Amino acid sequence: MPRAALGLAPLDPARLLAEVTRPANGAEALFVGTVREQNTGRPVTGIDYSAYDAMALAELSRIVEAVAAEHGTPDVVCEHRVGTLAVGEASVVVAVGHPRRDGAFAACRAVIEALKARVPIFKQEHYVDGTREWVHNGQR
Amino acid sequence: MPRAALGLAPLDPARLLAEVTRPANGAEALFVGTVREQNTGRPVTGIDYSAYDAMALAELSRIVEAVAAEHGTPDVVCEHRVGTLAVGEASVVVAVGHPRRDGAFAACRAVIEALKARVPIFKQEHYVDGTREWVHNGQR
Amino acid sequence: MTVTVLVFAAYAEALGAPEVSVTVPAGSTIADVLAEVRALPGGTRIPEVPLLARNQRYAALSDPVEAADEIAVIPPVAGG
Amino acid sequence: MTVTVLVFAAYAEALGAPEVSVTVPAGSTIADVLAEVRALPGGTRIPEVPLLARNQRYAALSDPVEAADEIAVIPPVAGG
Repeated sequence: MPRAALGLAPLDPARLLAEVTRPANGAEALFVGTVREQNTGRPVTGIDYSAYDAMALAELSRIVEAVAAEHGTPDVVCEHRVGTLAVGEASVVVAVGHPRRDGAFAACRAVIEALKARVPIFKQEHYVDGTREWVHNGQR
Repeated sequence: MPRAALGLAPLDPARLLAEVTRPANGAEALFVGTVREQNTGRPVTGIDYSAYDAMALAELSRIVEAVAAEHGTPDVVCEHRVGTLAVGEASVVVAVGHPRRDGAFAACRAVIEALKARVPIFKQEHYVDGTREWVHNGQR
Repeated sequence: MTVTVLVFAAYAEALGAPEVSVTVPAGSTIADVLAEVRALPGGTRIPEVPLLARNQRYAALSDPVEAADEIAVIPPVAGG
Repeated sequence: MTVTVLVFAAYAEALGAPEVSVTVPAGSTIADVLAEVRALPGGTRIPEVPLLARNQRYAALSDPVEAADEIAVIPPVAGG
């Protein structure tokens, strides 16, 4: 079943992959977003993710359900982490299982694009020089 | 570095994902192909994958290197399994790490499409009624 | 009526709190609530047309507001 | 000269072996080798223009062949 979650615990991509792997599916697509060591040229030491928790979970749930319906598979799951993340840690995982690879890729992509556009999650980057800055997806 | 492999051992998607996750990357895309319980309506019990081993490895290596160069990331890996696989087992894993998600998705997709078109791997499906049939990607 | 408004991230920093209460007449819209929020100290750091939500769904400036509603003013999102 | 030709999957079943040897004149092309392979018992189950490889790279019918080459006749691929 489509499922969304938001939490402080480290994400486990392999667990999400297993969740969407079923005998009816021939293809699984997984997307993992991780904290980069730099953003627009400034060295980053970590990121604080926060959210409008209740609405973020509601919105993300609406997204995975809509994408599952649109692409004809129940196997669409997404988890987003909040809290302080170090470079290399995963902030988001999207996993999709689908009978065909076209559907798996398209649904996986659709979830992450909608998440980035609509889910009320916020981030503050920490830079090597000790400063912090709120950044958002429209800046990319 | 780009890497390709072909072998009898079960594939480990989490290991490939870890291999392409580096501080320079903000996005990892993973594709897993698994044996479906049915193909074009016929119930499948398993699949034998075989290959022109030396050329398959050479061709797959050329693909991951070309895709890595084209998309500007060294983190492109692909492993394909051969031997007898049961329903639900993974036949192929593609993992890409890239600074940006566009590049990660595009490179991941490029590898699996080229693999399906060019790499000399063959498969024989085993059906519930005991019969077997050679099938190929052009039939889809 | 008194309406509770949630604010987040840079907007919470601007207002000095994650939640503020404003008073508007019955029959007001989200635009009326927003105007009161922007009139608070630091409130002009919130743009004239930010993302807005009512009861955890995105909402328009013209949407009506009732006292029990959970209204939110949402900064540009950064998930992913 | 004698040339070794690798065959796979349904083609190996058709010829009854994963590898066959054919004799062609010096200066022959892959087309000449293929013609000899297709003349073997079961060989007509290989199409007139199959996928072909020379030394583990895809090759054309018109490519020259030397005795030391590894020639392969490759069925439709099914990886993934």
